[in-house]
Amino acid sequence: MSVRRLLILLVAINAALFAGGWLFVPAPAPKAGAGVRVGIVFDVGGKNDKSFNEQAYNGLRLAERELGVVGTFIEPTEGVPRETALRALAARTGDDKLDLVVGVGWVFSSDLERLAQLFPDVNFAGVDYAPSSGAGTLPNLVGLRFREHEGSFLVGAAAGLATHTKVVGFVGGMQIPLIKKFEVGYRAGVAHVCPDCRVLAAYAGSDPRAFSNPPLGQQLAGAMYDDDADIIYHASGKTGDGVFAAARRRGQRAIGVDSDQFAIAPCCVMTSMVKRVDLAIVDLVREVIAKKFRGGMRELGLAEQRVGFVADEHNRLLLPPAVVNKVRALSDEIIAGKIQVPWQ
Amino acid sequence: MTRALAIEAEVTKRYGARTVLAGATLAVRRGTVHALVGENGAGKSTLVKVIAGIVRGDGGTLGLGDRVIPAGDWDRVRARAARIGIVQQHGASAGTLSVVENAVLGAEPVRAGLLALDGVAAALRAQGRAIGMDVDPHARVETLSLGAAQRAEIVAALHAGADILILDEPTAVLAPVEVEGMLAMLRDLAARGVTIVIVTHKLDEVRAVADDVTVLREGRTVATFSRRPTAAASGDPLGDRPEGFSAASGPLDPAAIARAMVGAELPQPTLLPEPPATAPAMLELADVTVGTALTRATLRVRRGEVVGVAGVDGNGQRELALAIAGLVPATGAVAIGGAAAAGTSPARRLALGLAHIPEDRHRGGLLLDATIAANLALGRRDVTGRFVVDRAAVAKHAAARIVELDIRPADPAAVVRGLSGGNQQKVVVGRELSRPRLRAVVACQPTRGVDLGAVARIHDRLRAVAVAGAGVLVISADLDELLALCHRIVVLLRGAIAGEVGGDALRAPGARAALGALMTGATAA
Amino acid sequence: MSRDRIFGLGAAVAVVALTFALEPKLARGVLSLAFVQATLVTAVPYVLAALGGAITERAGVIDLALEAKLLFGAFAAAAVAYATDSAYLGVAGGALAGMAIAALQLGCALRLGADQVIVGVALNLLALGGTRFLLQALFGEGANSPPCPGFGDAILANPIVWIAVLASIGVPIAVARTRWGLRLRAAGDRPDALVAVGVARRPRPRFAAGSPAARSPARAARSCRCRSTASSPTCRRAAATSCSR
Amino acid sequence: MKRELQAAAIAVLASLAVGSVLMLVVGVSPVRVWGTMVERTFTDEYNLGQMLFAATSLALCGLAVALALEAGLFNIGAEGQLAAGVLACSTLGAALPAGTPAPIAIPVCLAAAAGAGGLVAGGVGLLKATRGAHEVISSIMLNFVVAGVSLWLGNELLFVGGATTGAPIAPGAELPHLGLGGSSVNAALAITLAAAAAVWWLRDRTTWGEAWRAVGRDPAAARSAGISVERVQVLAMTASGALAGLAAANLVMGYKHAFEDGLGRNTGFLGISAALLGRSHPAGVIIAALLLGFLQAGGLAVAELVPKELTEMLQGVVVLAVAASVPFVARARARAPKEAA
Repeated sequence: MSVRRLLILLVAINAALFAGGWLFVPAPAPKAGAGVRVGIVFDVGGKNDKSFNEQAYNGLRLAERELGVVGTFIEPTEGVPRETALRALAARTGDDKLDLVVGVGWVFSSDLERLAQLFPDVNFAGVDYAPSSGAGTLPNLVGLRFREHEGSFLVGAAAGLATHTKVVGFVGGMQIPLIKKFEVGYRAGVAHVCPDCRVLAAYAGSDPRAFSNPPLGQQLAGAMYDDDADIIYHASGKTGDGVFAAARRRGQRAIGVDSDQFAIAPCCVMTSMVKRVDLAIVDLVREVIAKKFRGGMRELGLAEQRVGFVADEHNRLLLPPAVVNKVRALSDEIIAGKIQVPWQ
Repeated sequence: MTRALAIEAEVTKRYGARTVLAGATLAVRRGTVHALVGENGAGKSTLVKVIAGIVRGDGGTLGLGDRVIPAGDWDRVRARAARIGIVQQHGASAGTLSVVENAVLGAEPVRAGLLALDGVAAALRAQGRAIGMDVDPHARVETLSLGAAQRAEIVAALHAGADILILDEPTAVLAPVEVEGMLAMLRDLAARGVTIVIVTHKLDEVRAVADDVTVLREGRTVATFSRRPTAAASGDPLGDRPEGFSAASGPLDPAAIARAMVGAELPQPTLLPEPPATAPAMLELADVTVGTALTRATLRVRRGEVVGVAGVDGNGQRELALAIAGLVPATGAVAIGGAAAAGTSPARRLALGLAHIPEDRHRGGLLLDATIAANLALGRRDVTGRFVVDRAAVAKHAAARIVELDIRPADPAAVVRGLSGGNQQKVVVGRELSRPRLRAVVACQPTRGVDLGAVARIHDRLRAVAVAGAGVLVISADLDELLALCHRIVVLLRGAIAGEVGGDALRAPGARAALGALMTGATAA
Repeated sequence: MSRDRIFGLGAAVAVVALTFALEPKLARGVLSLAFVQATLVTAVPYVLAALGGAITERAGVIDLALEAKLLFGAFAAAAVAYATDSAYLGVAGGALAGMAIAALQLGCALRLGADQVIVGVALNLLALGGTRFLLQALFGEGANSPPCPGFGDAILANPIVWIAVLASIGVPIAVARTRWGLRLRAAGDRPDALVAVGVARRPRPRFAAGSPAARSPARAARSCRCRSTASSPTCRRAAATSCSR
Repeated sequence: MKRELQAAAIAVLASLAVGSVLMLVVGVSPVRVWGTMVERTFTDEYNLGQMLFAATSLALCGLAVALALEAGLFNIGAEGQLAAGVLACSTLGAALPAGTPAPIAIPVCLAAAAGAGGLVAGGVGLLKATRGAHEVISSIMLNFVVAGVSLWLGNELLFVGGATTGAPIAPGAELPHLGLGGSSVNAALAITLAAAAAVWWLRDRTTWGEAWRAVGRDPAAARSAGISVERVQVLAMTASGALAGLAAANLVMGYKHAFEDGLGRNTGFLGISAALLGRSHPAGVIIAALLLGFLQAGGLAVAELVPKELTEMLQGVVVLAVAASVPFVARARARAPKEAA
């Protein structure tokens, strides 16, 4: 085939495709609803990561359903400056203008600070936000931080109370301060109820893929179970699937994270440390609707009922009522300030 | 009806804009040895490749037996079916395969799903022994010297049992004794009815073995010669020429053949006067040892002297050259222009005034995908300048070398891969022998696979640098070349210097025999 | 060479010994049956992918697209197993997907003459987004397929482990001792040698290199299923992201 | 030139067609998506700036890969060299006294970035030259090592305030932004263009470049002509790593102004595409980097219309289309005169 003929053919194909799209794909109807507009930028895990991104997405859906807001979102690819995605949402004008832009993940922290200064009339929020050193609080930026260590303390206590071997495990995803917080809280919880218990800890890696490596999770957890651990808590995103698989294989117990993960392995998930990103986002939307949005850090923990542990009819067989009661008591003590949970 | 002509070809072939074969004709009688001669770039290799189906012709016809096929429809599968065997100039063996694996490729004997090679290996060994070419069937080809690899291919081609056997420069890398053995074997095969086409440059071989000769020049057949000059009158098939076959013809006269090849008389080489014994040593080796391939080589080349290294290929010549150039780890002392060079880098040795023409221009001699100019300036900081390339100087250098050696095409921007072997070799020689302040030259097989005209040019350059004051060491498997160039000839045998022939003895009638004896280890001189 | 090998081996042994000395628990773990099993299961994808790569390497094709074959293979294995409810059909699907990528690769590299390295890199890029795109299009989710049947946890009952074992014995034999292997090696080393003996009809060396190579990436494709089935009890983790770079 | 234009036209049209098919599959009108993509990238200063910003890092990594490729080395470790550059540049930048003037701070930080990348790659070259270790394997393994060291140092020393970000660099070390709607594109773009020019000059006009290409084409011939193959390998890898490390200037000095774990992740790998797309020529690499940058920035601009996977796929499609169209055009043109005859 000659070059000219190929070029003509390609032009024709493109023309046909364009025309086909033009003729047969209906233009998307503009989203109705005069309500508040909310945009979310997810972390690289994407909105279906079964972890906090998904929780945030559920929050957006909830707000759409219950509060009539109009939601939009971007899932940036790895390597793309995430700031561009946030900025794309923040810079919308006219009918598209957003009232609240949320960045999900600690990675957005410095980008949010910069954009909040650039777009003073847009409200911003960061999930797992960590302020850059020297950055003050901004009137239009809310930093959501969860006291995961408190929830981790409770599941640690549950593990310490329920262990038969006096050895329990922790599998983290990427080794970063945020995840370290889970481990520290968990260790404290175990030690509080069982001073002579041992805690084995391991991390899945040093980059974000550590949150999506089930085979490695299974290996790490398997090694811990072989070392006499009988309960393992994970804070490792999808890598946790491997932890559950190891638990199932050996008939041991595991503890889920972020959302109630009982359904993934009903045999083995004793409880889960839940982090209600969804509710936190709905709270923020409410504030925006009520025009009560105020910048600053929000520390959300047990007292605010935004972290906690799961004890319901599903996991009753795995989590004895006696343990539940003791853990609830500890929860009250933390809320009352009688126990200080360390986090680093 | 079986026609007397085994091959009757008339072929046109172009590569891009370049016409390699412009209706070249070839008529080969059945059961004869037919020599195809011509300078490099005349189209000999291309013509036999078209006949063997390796290269597709652009036009013309191939008459094979009683079939006439358009040259564009012929391919290797059909040629194989027609029992045409070919041994190519640079070999077609896969280096990582063993000799026997290469030999069976395409017709592998299989037992229970696995290759059954033992029988073929034994047969190859026997075949080799029968014609005086020992081959190790299980050796990996890349571990063999060029000569050994070529021997293996010839043996394999014979083993395959071809009716028409085409040999492209088969003797270029063989030792004299092997050449004799092979030529005898070719005659023997022809007597048994095998038709043989041999591409060569060497006119004494032509005279020794060929029944008929076809001379190509610039893609055309310019002359044919026959051992039987009266054949035309007695209905010789050569008389039955295709259209446009307008070549001269005559009996086998080497001088006439040479004239036809180059289109002019070749100048007679003049031997250089021997330098005085007091002339300083330009290249000195003492007890140079390279693994087990070269042991305690001691050698001295004086200013203005040309010393030859003879020997059957694979007896340590390659290692000797590499050790002098610093390209293999070696023990012992090397001095270049009086300065000790043992243990120094190749660059340092070149800086001391060494020039090295490597054995194989395709393996370490040239950047095949770079231009003539770039190859001529490769590593030549004296031409390019130290850091920023002086492009005017590079162009000037290239132009000078192109004229000096008659490199064709005379285009500095031409890519070397497209050049004929002889012109490629001229590029290597041009780069190496134009180094400034030359003290010592190591030329390893400087004219292997190169046509007569180019040989003359290259020899002239080697003599010129000797006259200019360098000591020249020529390593060659071609005894004629050494006899034409050298003041002394040393012989390498199994990695050691077995002896030396020089002075009057070298010009005496028995020199050739004496060297031959040294090369095979029959006597120690 | 041999001295280097001894040195390398010695260094490796020293590192391992030092590690064990510092962490005795580790030694205990390594000597356990569970560790051997885990090693075997972890090794399977590497073994299969490496064998596939080795075959193409011998055929003179640099297979940088192994990653793409693994990714698409994993996707296809999960999707087919899910759709047909058969782990065995999933395996077949994975292998076919690998072959499809190989065909695309060959089409570009051999028929169109594109650079093998570029094609490999491009296919890997394509696979990264493509598998997620397909997951999104078919299952409405960008990371995981729904749970699908697998081979269970018992290593010795896992056919893929056996395939890996057999392949690691069979492939070297096939390369060294069969007609196919001989031609494969010849193609990789000296394509014109195949033309010269008439195995390849056309004097176009790359085609000669292509013909055996065309079959071999399929073998690489086999590795797709390992990630999905061997290393985890179900194909659920045939996640597009399961491969490390 | 005509040949390149034809190949580019074929590649672009083929990629357009494949992309359009994918868009129809997800039920969006191709005209709308392409239109939006072009419009939002080229009419919005900010998006244009972000495209240039992305292209800056990609071009530097692409130049790094291309330079090594000239010497016959496949530097697949630009990713790790960049990470090393980020680490060195940001730690040194943060260690500088806050009042360090720009004429001192900027060169120091640039040198740190280039030096760290060069050191990592130089090690790969040294291993290759002295031990014969294959550069692809050692450089890809060093990617892991650098990522591990970087995170470990982050956890131990650098991260502040429970985040994965380090202390800010001295203000003097910050590269000025180029405006463009407040986008991140900064003076590193100029550095990149200068680097491309330098690479071009080095490879086409100096004896180093000649030696590198000689080694890349045939190490045996180069060695026999007196070129030290080992030295070339070490030097070429070091220079390549230095270029990849320089990308840290764009990311740290021009954008984040602090150490951040994972900054520029994947850029090194996409840099390989840029080098291959650009056919190893500095100008080609710049164009390829702009194209990839456009796909990234444009992909985000249409994120609400099509899933991100689609734009990810498009990068692979474009590379594949260019790879296939170049030889197609070459062959078609070689055939053409014969058909006419």
